[in-house]
Amino acid sequence: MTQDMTPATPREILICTVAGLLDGCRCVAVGAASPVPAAGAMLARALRDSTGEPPLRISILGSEAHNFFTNGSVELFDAAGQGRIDAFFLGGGQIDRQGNINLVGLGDYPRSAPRWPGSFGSGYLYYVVPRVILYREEHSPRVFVDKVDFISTPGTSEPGTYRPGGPYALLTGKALFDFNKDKRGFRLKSLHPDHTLAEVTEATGFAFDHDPDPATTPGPDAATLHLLRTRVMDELAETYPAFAAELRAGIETTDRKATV
Amino acid sequence: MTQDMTPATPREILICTVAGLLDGCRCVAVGAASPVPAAGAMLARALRDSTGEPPLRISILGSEAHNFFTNGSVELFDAAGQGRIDAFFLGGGQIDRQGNINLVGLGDYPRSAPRWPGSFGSGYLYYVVPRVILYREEHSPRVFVDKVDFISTPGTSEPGTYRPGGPYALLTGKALFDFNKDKRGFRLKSLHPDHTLAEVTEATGFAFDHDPDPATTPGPDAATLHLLRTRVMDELAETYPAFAAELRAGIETTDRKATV
Amino acid sequence: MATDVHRLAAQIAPGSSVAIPVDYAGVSMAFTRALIEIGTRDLTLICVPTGGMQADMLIGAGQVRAIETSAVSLGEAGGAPRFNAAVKEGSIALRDATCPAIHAGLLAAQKGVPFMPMRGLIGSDLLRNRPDWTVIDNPTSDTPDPIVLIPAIHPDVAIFHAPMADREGNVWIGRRRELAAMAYAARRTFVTVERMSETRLLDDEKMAAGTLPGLYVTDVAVAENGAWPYGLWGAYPVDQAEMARYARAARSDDGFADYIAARAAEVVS
Amino acid sequence: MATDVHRLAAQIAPGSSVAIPVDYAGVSMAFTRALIEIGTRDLTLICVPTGGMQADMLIGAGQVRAIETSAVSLGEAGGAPRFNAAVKEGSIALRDATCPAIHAGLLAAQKGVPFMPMRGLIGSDLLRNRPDWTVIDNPTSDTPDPIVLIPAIHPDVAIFHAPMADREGNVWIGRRRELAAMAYAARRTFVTVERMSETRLLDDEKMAAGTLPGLYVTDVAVAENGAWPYGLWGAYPVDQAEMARYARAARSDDGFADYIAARAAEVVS
Repeated sequence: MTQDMTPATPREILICTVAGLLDGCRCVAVGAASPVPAAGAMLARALRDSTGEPPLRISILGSEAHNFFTNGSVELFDAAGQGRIDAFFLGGGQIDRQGNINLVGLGDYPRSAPRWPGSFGSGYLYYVVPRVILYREEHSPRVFVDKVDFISTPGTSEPGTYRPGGPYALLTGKALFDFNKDKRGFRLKSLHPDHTLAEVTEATGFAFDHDPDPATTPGPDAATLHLLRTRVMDELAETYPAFAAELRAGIETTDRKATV
Repeated sequence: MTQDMTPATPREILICTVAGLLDGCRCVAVGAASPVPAAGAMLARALRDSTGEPPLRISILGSEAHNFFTNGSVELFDAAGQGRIDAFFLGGGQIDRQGNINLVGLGDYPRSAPRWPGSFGSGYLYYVVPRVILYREEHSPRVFVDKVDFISTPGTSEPGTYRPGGPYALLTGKALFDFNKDKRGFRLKSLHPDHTLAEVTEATGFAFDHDPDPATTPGPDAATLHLLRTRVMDELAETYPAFAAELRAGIETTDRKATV
Repeated sequence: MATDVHRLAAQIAPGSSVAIPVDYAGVSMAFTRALIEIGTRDLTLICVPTGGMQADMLIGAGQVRAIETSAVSLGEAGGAPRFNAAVKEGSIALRDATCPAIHAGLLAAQKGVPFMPMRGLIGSDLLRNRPDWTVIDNPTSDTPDPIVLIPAIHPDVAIFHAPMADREGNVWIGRRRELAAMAYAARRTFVTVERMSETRLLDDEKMAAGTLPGLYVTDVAVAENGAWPYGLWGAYPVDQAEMARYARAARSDDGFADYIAARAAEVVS
Repeated sequence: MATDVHRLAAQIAPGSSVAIPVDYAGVSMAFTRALIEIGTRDLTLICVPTGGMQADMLIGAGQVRAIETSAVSLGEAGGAPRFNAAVKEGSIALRDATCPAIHAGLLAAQKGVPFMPMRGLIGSDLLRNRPDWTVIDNPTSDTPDPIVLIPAIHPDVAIFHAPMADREGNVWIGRRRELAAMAYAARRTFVTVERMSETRLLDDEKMAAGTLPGLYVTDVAVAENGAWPYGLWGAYPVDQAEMARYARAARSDDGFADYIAARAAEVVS
């Protein structure tokens, strides 16, 4: 089975990276419009099942099939407050050096222009979920800024503030960072294949720690990639049909390139 | 139909009095072990239906058939806090001059002897339900005391305390009282038929206001009594079969006496 | 049946605060259209906890004075164009929140208490812009512990759409318990439903578990497809094409006006 | 199947705080009997919001150190004899409450906040005897407004009985939502059920509305008639004769011991 597989696409590497970040979690919640995080969570669940470890519970908000909550939309927040949600994903129109997130808009609040939808649950979940994974595929200086225009939710809190949760990792289309709470800043953990430190430094509007020669984000082993392309792809197709089709097309393109 | 009816029994007069106290209410809650209040509420509902007024909602706690709550046992308290419950009934092992209620026991707390079950919801409902009707059939100095041994819930509150609710009436086997919030005490409203002021004074362990010549608690008119003995009796028999049978037996006894 | 929805909408006074549910919970778009035809003004919208096309249309129609929300968007169809324009123009008062803060405010009303404590928020610009949210030092803690108090939210009206109701006004809401939370907190609740149930919902233990009692329901009207173009759980999906059509039209004032006029014409014809 | 209930009961550590439901909501008497056979000591009972035969038996068996409750009684069968005797002897610590205060404490735990505000209580001897309840001046009011704060109740364990569960640990609780409230607040939840459902409860929208998700359920065991002599809503009524038999027996220490021994013998035989 492994011989005839085409190599992992960049998206597949992102999905596998997400799955790795969920190691040891019991319960993960994913926002409705987050197919890559959802795929990563589904992959983590499938890997868990294949090794016989305790199952990973996934709740995809707004989904009827992949949502086990029965107490209305408040239940995610309650469960998070109870410490039952180990990981959650947040994006952001802007994310700054200190891990502050802006989901509200640019310019002087309240008359933001452009105005973005709003802060959703970030003003709570970022504080109480232990592993908040910041996921934003676009890696550019307009997203990763030195200081956000509006703090929907801050990356760190003053000592004495109740804050069991916070940023755990930042995953972009170019790199993976982790977050140092004490230094209040990000540290480059690895560059995705075919991306360079110089490119990432230029695309990031804030300073970050890094090794002189950063590691490369590892790709999946053959078994993981197989699981992703079979069971997880089927699960994805149910909830995110357009995304699953796109993912499949990406694999085929890579395949054609490989055989040229 | 009215000619051949036997006169109202003392219990029936109590039930009709309860119905009268619920005049104008939209929603009434009744404790599980309170057949006379429940019968009064059912009668009030039946009367309301016969005149085409807006219906009276009744919730009998612990009953499956006569309970419209769907959010667990907390919903009564929530609804009361929202101002949706107009009337509720409370009893009491002791009730004192100021309307304080003891449902916990006699002697020095915590080692009460006897110990009664406990305060149930009284420490909340007495504060927030506008018409709390105190109902205790036994009218004796051991129940109606000058000062309760333990205040499960107080009759009145200091100015500035949130207290939209409180005692509205005290109904016993001998008499009906109302409550004067400003004077913090009861006032005899009427004596039930065949009871005297002297008897009630002696049976009450606290001082109360009264007219020199108190009124007599009115009995029901023929139509009301008929409704009680037909529709309400049927409804009662479903939820309180033993009580309904007892009520029926009482009517028959009166009937026999009347025909002797 | 359109008349019925109008009977409900006519009961909303100008200046009312109106609680409306999240996209997927049961949005009464039939009610929205009736409100726009009637033209009820100066509404304060309380999105539970986020808003979408319903909020955007009422804002576009100039009927909204203020909005409390955790977000407004059209989901897959993109941002909410009339909301975004109104924010830019400064023509509506904004009370930006985070989802659980709105739930907390409604819960305080449900419980009959003046406020609910809530974790999070400290250090955010949400808190900085909400003078009605108070930070206190947790009185039950021995060590300093700042915590936010969210005041009770008492909507004048709650409005939503559900699969069915019975003759007593009991409404089947399934596991969409935010609809119950809205009704508990609101002074009055108006519900549109796909159909009336001929049996009493509380008589079946399975149905009862997902039923909002009539105690909380002021009035009900039948409005088939009443959530359209939103979907209704268990009944029909979102009409994404119509959402996209609206999203395109509403980019401009004129486009929005045309869209509303065309919809109104359809109803009349 | 008795073994299964024992497997659950064996997971309760001595000294645990244990949340148990009101009479009519689904009392796991099967679990109670297993706890008595195992002899787990120093329990703190949290009655949600009142207790009955379950609390009385555990107290009679000398396994209860403290109890938080709004009442303990056997309903129509009268007062709770072992509870009343223990109160008189001062052999259990009492935390007398009023129903909504217990709900408030559990809700605080559900919401992940340290306390819930609550109306009422001021001027009562309940409040006077609860040093853990704090009165503050409402910080959101312009005028003096005393209000009680109830600290969060985090039971170590919640125990109840329900009609059915599925293989994922989802439990059908119908409209008995206090059972969900207990589970949300508790660190671990053990459930006995009449039977296992072969279908997934969340797959049917009607069942889902009354289902507690497996996320909150630590372990499930089948115990037919597991509420007996209490009833189970929708399934079987209270066995009033057995309740009365217990009430009579438990008037004395010896009578109680005989009752327990006789029950244990029945199980063995």
